[in-house]
Amino acid sequence: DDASTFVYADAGEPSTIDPAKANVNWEFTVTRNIYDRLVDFDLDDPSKLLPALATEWKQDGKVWTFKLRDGVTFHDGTAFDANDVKATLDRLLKIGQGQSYLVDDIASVTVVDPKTVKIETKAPTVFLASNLSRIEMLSDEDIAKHKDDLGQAWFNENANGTGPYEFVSWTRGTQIELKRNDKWWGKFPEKPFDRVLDRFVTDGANRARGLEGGEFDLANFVPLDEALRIGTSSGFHLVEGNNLWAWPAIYLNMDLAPTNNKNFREALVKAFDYNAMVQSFQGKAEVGRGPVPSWFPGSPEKEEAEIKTDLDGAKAALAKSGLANAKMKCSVPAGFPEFRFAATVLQSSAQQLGVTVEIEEQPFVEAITAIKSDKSNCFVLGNANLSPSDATKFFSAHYLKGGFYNSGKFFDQTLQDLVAKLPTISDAVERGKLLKQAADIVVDSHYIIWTARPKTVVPEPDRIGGYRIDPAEYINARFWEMYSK
Amino acid sequence: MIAFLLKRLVWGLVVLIAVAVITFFLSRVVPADPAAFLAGQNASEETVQRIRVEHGLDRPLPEQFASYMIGLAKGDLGESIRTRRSVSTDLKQYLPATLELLIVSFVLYLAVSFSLAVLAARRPGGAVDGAIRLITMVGTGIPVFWLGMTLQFFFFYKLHWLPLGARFPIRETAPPVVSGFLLVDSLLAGSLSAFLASLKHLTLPAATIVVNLLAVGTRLSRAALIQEQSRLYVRTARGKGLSPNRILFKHILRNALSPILTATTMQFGYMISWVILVEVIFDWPGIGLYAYQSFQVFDYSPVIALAIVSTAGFVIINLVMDLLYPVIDPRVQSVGS
Amino acid sequence: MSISTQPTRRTIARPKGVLLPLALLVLVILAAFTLLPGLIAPHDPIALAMADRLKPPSLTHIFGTDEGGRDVFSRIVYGTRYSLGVAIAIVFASALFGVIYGAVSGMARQGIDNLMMRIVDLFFGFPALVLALAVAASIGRGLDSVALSLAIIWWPGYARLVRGEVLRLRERPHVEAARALGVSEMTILRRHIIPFVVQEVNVRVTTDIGYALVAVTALSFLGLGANSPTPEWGLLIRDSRPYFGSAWWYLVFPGTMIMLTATAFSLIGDALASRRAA
Amino acid sequence: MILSVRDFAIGFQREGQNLVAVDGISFDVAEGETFVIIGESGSGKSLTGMSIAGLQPPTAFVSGSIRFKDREMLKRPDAELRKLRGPEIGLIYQDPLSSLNPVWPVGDQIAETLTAHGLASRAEARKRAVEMLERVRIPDPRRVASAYPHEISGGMRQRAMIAMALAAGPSLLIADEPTTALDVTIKAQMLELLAELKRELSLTIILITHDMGVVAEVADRILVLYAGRIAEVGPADAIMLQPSHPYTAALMTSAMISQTPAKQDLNAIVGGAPGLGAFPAGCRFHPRCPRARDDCKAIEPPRRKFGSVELACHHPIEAAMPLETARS
Amino acid sequence: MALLELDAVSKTFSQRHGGRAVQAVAGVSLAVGKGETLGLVGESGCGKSTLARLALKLVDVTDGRVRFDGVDVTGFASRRMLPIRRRLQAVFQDPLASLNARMTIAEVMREPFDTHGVKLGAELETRIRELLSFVGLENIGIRKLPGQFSGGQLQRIAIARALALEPEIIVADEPTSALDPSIQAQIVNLMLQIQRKRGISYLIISHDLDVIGHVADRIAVMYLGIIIEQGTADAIMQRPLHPYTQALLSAAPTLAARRQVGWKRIMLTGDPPNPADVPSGCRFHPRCHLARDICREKVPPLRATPGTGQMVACHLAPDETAQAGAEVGRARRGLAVAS
Ligand SMILES: Nc1ncnc2c1ncn2[C@@H]1O[C@H](COP(=O)(O)OP(=O)(O)OP(=O)(O)O)[C@@H](O)[C@H]1O
Ligand SMILES: Nc1ncnc2c1ncn2[C@@H]1O[C@H](COP(=O)(O)OP(=O)(O)OP(=O)(O)O)[C@@H](O)[C@H]1O
Ligand SMILES: [Mg+2]
Ligand SMILES: [Mg+2]
Repeated sequence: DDASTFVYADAGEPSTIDPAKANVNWEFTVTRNIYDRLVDFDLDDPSKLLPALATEWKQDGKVWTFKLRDGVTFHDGTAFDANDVKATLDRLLKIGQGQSYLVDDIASVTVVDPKTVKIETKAPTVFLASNLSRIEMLSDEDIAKHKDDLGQAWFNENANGTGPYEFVSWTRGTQIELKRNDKWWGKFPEKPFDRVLDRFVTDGANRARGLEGGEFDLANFVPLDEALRIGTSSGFHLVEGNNLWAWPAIYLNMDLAPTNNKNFREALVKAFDYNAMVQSFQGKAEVGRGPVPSWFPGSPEKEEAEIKTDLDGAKAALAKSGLANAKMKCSVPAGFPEFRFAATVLQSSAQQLGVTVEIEEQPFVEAITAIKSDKSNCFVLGNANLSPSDATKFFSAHYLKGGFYNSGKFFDQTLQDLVAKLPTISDAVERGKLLKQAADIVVDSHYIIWTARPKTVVPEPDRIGGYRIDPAEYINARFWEMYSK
Repeated sequence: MIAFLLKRLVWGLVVLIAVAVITFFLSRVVPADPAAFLAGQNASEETVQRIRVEHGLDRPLPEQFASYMIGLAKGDLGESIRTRRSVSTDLKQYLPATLELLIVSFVLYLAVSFSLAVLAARRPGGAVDGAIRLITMVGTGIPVFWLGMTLQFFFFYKLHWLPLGARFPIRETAPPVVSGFLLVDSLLAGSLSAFLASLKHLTLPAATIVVNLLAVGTRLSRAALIQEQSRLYVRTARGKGLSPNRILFKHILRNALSPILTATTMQFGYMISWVILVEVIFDWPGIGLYAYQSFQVFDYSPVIALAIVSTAGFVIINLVMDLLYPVIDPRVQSVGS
Repeated sequence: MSISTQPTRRTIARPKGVLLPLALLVLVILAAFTLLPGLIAPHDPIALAMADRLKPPSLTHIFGTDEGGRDVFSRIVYGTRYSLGVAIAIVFASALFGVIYGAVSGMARQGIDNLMMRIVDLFFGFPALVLALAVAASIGRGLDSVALSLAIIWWPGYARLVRGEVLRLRERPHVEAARALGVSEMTILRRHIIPFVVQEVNVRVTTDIGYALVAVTALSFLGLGANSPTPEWGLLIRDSRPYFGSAWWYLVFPGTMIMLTATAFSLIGDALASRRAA
Repeated sequence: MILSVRDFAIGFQREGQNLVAVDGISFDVAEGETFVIIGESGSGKSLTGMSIAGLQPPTAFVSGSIRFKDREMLKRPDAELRKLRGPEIGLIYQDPLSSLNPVWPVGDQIAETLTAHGLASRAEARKRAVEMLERVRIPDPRRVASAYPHEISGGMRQRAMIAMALAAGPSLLIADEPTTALDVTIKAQMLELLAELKRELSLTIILITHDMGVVAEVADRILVLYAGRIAEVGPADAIMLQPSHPYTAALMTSAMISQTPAKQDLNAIVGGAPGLGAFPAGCRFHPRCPRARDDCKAIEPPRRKFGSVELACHHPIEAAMPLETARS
Repeated sequence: MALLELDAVSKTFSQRHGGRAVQAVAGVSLAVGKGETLGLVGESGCGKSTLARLALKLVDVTDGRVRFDGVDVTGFASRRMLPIRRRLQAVFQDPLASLNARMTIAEVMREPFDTHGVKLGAELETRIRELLSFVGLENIGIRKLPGQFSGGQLQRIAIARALALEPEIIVADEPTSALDPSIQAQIVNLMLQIQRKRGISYLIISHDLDVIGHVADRIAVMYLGIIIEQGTADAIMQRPLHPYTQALLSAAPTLAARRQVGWKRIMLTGDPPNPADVPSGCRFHPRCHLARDICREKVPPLRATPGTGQMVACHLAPDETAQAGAEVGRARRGLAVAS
């Protein structure tokens, strides 16, 4: 029974397993495996969409039509149909949390027949199907049964999906247990795991040590040094890949002195020791050239200029800014050594310019509140975008007014307009051009220091296989693809 | 007696209210927004605001305080934003784990520190005493968190003798929850192997807590025993021709109990503090870890609840100790100060 | 008359004989670390040297290097100032406040004394670290707030000690004698009570520095204390945690340093106590 | 002779120096007598008394010989000495409150003397304890037996101490300042009690005190210690009424306040007793002695017989000194 | 007019934790005249020290008045007491404990001058040396700490300090009881010399009848918070009238008594009573061999006996006690006892 149990060391305990509210990685660990989505995408080429609960789809201006798969049932035995899709999307938009931002351009959802659903968007968007690859489908009966609070209480700790794994139990503080769904419509590999234990192991060092000691089969957020060491030790192999998350990007506060000075920001960007960062990732990283990584569909990255440490340029820029001996404060969310290290590098680079950087490590909420309320000049965070191919969602979170991650309060009207226009353009080449324009605006503003863009490395024990890195989501296991050897 | 008990209970209540008031206001001074956490990273400002209203976070502080205190009086410890459950429900879940750890550590501490102190006090200034003194002194200086990590490193990572953390082997099924104490529940379920497994998981966290307590406790107990040894009644006992062992065990020990008890009460306070660190390091699913994780996202209620619960524990321990003094020492009429 | 030089029972040399000089040596070393870190530390504690990342102990880096290639030994040397400095500051501040508070309480009328002691009792009713956590969190992170929060939970111990001593000393014949002489209460407190109290407090202060050090580093470890790249010892341990599997030295040395320091202060406190008892 | 002490010395090591507190004393105690050791504080009275029972401080050096009932006490393992304490030698001290175990009922503490030596079963020992309390004239002994030391008065406590010392039927009672902490009225009761018990149980008593009144009342023979040496030893009457050693004489006269006319200067010894380690050369009393000459400063006076007493003095008082200047 | 006068003073201590209140002193009147020595004797716990502290105004009376040189100082605050304190000094029982262990002898000795604003400047040391040699301590190291001196020396230092401001009266609470007998005599002599040279008054408290009998002009005997007998030293020592005084006198063994064959002391039965639980009627009745019904019921007033001027609080004195008193007095002095 041991071999058929898969133990996953997750970095935290879900606060909810409601797909409409799930926010963080360890919540998705559960929802992604219990529920299915209308479409899937190829992890190796995110622009390529794959059928899932929907077998066909097409866009016609503002209207998208999805044909649904036959014979799919929920874990409780009820059948999946178009009503479920409508109820799910309506509920999601009403709650307005979690991943709802990915589909917030939906105007209405119409059930055409049990196997066909029509979705109308506020404006034409080419990205809808791609973004729906992140939206989990619930059962309309469950929603109806708990309609008082939109099922918020119930879905928080219960689950009934159509997905490869069924929810068994949640032992608070310890683990969530799942079991394999034999009746799943999809295909399991040769020796799939019958039972999955999603353990909550908040301490990164403990995750690493447990993985190495064989207590866990896989772990997320293993500190890089440990991941490389474990992954190259005997009995393990390394799985490498790209993803959007976890590049330490330093956001500079556009409102608070001294970072409100563009020349000053330029000085910081130029002084930054990119090499140190790459070295800290033991060479498994490259230096970014702009907001959109090269492997992202339509990325203009290759055409962008390289960003390099240029101390002379930095000094010149600093001279232009007229801010000698400036002091600034940098907030870092606690628990991410790479982010902290990026700030340390900034500190030591800035020192060469005579600029003092004070680093303050705080819990995430406190750290982001600090910069947003102008108590801090900079903030270190990875990028976040759950959409595998829609850069506009990414831009709006990071660079548009009011975006959650736009912590330094960047604002540029041209960029705002560009981002609004992007989804309406169906020609990929044309979109690429606009994307470059948008990227250039961000680069030129020196709003961000892209410190390094590391590869994601995950040590996988040789006794198991099937793990792949999701480019849009940081280290999450698709349990249905995993198998024991 | 009754009056004394009543007085102590009222005082305990005052302490509890004070801790509730202090932690409430302290926690609200923090410049962080738990609603933003709850809403999620991509939520709109309206959503965040809606959540603030739902949780009463938009109301003025005195009003929040009033409703918190009213809830508290009814035994309602508020709601955890992080777990989206009522704190009381969570506590019911996490408290047994902590209590199990505390009780096991405490019993272990008492047994070992007492034996060591006796051993040391048999020959003050002797080699055994010297060794124990040195060990306890070093023990007091060991940072608990560091010790925990070091023990993990050796006993799990290097030697593979003991588990890394948690309360029970991951792949095995824990016995059904009756008391919440795994040691008890596994026995109730009639499973010796489960009992041993839980004991194994308890070993490192308990050892971590105990080493530090032990150091301080043994020092104090030893000092108490040695001080008692210079009392005149010991001379009398020797004059009666009693053997050193009899003098130590029949005369000195009983007299040294009161100071040892005082030290023990103090130790309990430390233990409650250390338990947070130990739970964090050993992924021990108790209230320490619960509160720490909540604290990380500025989820206030669990933190206040931890303060209240641990203070209540402390108050109760103090009360029990106060009641024990007269039993141990007939000179103490139960008139605590 | 000659006397046999054999004692009736053998007395064995107390360990203090060897340990006390060692403890004093540690103290001297710590003082040197605090006052002249630049002379002792072979490397810059802050500047990154990525080429030397996570190197095990060697002749150039006797305690190895950290994730930024910085010399762990140098970081420990510079960190003395922060860790030990804050611990000392906490204990001194609490002792100072506690002495004043305790003295006032001990000399005051019973009603005021009662009230003042109730407040102290209140502090004893709380589990200390929990309170310190709450305080530190609300006034913001940093060594200064750790210092403040620990001082807040630390002073009541002194207040209680001092008040007890003052009450005890107040009844002592030499105080009664001074009073009969007409010496004013203030002078009695200053001249006939405080010097004896200070003697008690000194012992306590010395031992407490070790405890305070452990407490400061614990809070730093929980992320409430110093900020990177301050080489504060507790923070070093916190930072070392992700690299534990690959860089044991990074964890071992700062922890050992805390242990050594705290033990040294304990030993010296013990010696002071036994000297006072003698 | 029930006890015979020869060349007994006891000392301590302090800062590498050997400090001799009691320096080569010899005396005998006859069966049934009350032998009193007097001397100023620090003269070594308690050390001598305790050493007789084998209770010298563990850090002390000893030499010489102490024979109790023909058994050498000094070089004997503690386990054997323990068998004597209780059944053979009883001890009482001053300050009965702290000399009793505060957390045990008085009766149990008395009974323990018996049970620890295997002389009686628990129940029997308890009964005997009550009997002993009765014997030391405690009214309502049953109640007192179950009382804790702090619950009874000082006089009762000292009686209980005596009961405890005598419970196992020793023949020798060593009493180290048994009355010092007591009020005069209680002191009188205690002396009376001791005298009665001595008669009833045919005890030998070694009494240590510096209270001349007590000495006057009970002593058969007296040993005068000065700075760790014997000044004079002999029958009580000789020593008290016709002291030969200047120190003894001074002690006696300074204690005779009631014989001195009111408001007149008392016959006081000048200066104070030297402390351990500060003993002067020659006769140790010479700096305070009105009769001191040069030889006293240099030569240690040998022990010699002088009438009925033995003394160590170069220039003893020859004739009987009129001790009495009675007020008429 | 008396120098120090206590007029029906009482002191009640309330117990900390609601225990019964202790009336340590219950309506005591005493007066010490100029140049006079009043001796106060009594068993431990009878309230002697409390009385001394009341006289020194170290504690406040619960009831009654304290007068100094005719001035009612009962309600005086410490500031107003200051000039009085210059004339009223104290010596305590344990000389080592009553000197600050961390102050040198020089500091100890200058404290009275500093406290009372006496500026001596360069003369200070000469004055201190003078005082010390007056109490028989020539050439002692005044930079030493009290711990380096013997008990007798320390008591001399304490007396020298009390004399520094040339007081008119010294209240001495058991000034000799902590000392060795040979040293006691030295201190008694010293105190007598001081009185002869300076005409000072003493209130001397002791439980040692010998000492009190020797130094006092008048003696007051205290029992359980009240004065039960009072009179001239001669009268009290030679013809005590109260059974308790008689018991006290006969209980303390003297060298002289060794000679007295056939003499029986008056033994008190029982223990000193608990001040928190005062017996009815005559406070002494439970221990008195003469006690009868009236003693249990009625409190005997302290009244003068005709002739001697002795005051005694006993229903049966002097008629039934005079005879025994005289015998006790004779036995004490070593005179033959009529059998
Ligand atoms: N355990 C000890 N260690 C060192 N010195 C000691 C010890 N016990 C006694 N002494 C010293 O030996 C000397 C004699 O002590 P002892 O107790 O016999 O005196 P004493 O005559 O009984 O005096 P007192 O009347 O004060 O009881 C003293 O100077 C004392 O300081
Ligand atoms: N500060 C106080 N608080 C409470 N009770 C007190 C206090 N001082 C004295 N007493 C009580 O008052 C009574 C008389 O005490 P006091 O010290 O005056 O007696 P004393 O005659 O001097 O005795 P001793 O001979 O032992 O010195 C005792 O019962 C004592 O317990
Ligand atoms: Mg003695
Ligand atoms: Mg007194």
